[in-house]
Amino acid sequence: MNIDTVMNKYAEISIQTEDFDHGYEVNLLESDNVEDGAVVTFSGRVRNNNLGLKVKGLFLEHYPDMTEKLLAEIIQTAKTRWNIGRVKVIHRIGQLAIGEQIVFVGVTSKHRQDAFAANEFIMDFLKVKAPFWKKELTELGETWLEAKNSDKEKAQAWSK
Amino acid sequence: MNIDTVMNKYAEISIQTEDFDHGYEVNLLESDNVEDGAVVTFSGRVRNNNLGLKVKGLFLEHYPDMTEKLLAEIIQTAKTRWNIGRVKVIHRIGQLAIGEQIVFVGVTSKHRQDAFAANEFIMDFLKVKAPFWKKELTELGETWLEAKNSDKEKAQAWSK
Amino acid sequence: MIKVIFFAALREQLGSSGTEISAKCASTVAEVKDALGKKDQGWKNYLANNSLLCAVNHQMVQGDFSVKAGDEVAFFPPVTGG
Amino acid sequence: MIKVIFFAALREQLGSSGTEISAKCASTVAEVKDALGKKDQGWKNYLANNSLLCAVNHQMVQGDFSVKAGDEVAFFPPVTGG
Repeated sequence: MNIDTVMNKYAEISIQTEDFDHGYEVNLLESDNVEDGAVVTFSGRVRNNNLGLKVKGLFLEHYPDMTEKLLAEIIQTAKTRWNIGRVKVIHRIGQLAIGEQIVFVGVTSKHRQDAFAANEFIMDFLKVKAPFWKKELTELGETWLEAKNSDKEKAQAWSK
Repeated sequence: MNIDTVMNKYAEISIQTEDFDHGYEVNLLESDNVEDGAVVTFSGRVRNNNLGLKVKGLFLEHYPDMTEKLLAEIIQTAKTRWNIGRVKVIHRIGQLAIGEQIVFVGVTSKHRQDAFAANEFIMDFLKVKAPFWKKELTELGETWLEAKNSDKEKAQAWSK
Repeated sequence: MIKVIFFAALREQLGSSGTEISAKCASTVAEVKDALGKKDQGWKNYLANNSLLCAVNHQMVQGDFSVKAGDEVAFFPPVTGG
Repeated sequence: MIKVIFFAALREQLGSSGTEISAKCASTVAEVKDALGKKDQGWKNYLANNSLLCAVNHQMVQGDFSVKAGDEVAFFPPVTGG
């Protein structure tokens, strides 16, 4: 399962089982784009522990079609709030081992403050809005992760 | 002139004439580091215009030894404020053409908020504290850039 | 017919990734849940979980949202991506 | 001797990347500036720029900071890196 939804030149969303190449994605964001001096990226990987439990791996499930729609809405909102250029969001699904990359968000802008804020905004809303679910494989067996209150609070803080 | 100051495994500063490889730097930050799930990077490049003037290139000068000292202090301050893992700062000097990379800041952390905040903090203080100077080559000739009030205000905002 | 789908922990609890119900059985999302619960006491218990979310045709909705034939109704736990 | 160095626009204005002055001529950063200005009216004017910054032995200091033989005193405009 590999769904590539190219929205347009300035915002691309990709939900994929395959790994991604961080440097390649940054080059793409920068290529043919000398207006934007700043690029901020976030990438998240599978940690080796969670809440004190040793983690062996993750399984990621999502709701096809709805995921892309939700992420596109989040990016559009970010574009109305900040003066940003290109945006790329990659989220992996399926079985992932410790240390593997899960998510990438890249944002370009003329001024760094916009790219920092928009990137964190996109991540904060991806966390609480985009229909992905993580099942953790720990030393005690498989568990679906619970949504965190701290994530909900971070997203809510943007509307203050 | 190529000065590599390896502080330790968890914070490295490099002032260099050579270009750098964004993907390689992210891999280094992540290698042998499965504790930190989050990596935030900032990279800045030479824009094709500034204050409405067409820019042809930049010349970057710095104060050797003092630069590394100042950057190390900024990173140490960030480490006392946020729970972050590894930090890498690269700043180029010498002659740079449009689109070339100038600066890279990469920060890892367990939780994304720390990496976002620390990265922006490091950039904001690098801008106002680290002894680098930019000379811009525009259609109207060469000009040393003036420090911006907006940068001073961004740095000051962190002490509020 | 109304297409009903389940994700993640709920999918595993129900032992089903989805089903269909007649549009005659339900006119709102809450009624879809009721109709599904009538089939099976286990389903009824799992669907009673207050934290469950619902989307109709890929849009997040509340329990009083109207549904009609041809709709895709999804139930799932709070999301945990990123 | 005290080593004095200049950077960026100031270096170009003075036409010099640095010089040395006797530690007998100055006991503070402000006196270093005065001593340099005595050599040349042009230098005096450029060094009078209030926005200039000063570092002694790689540490930012104010004009009343004491200097001694062997110190490295740097004058430069506000920084513009990043």
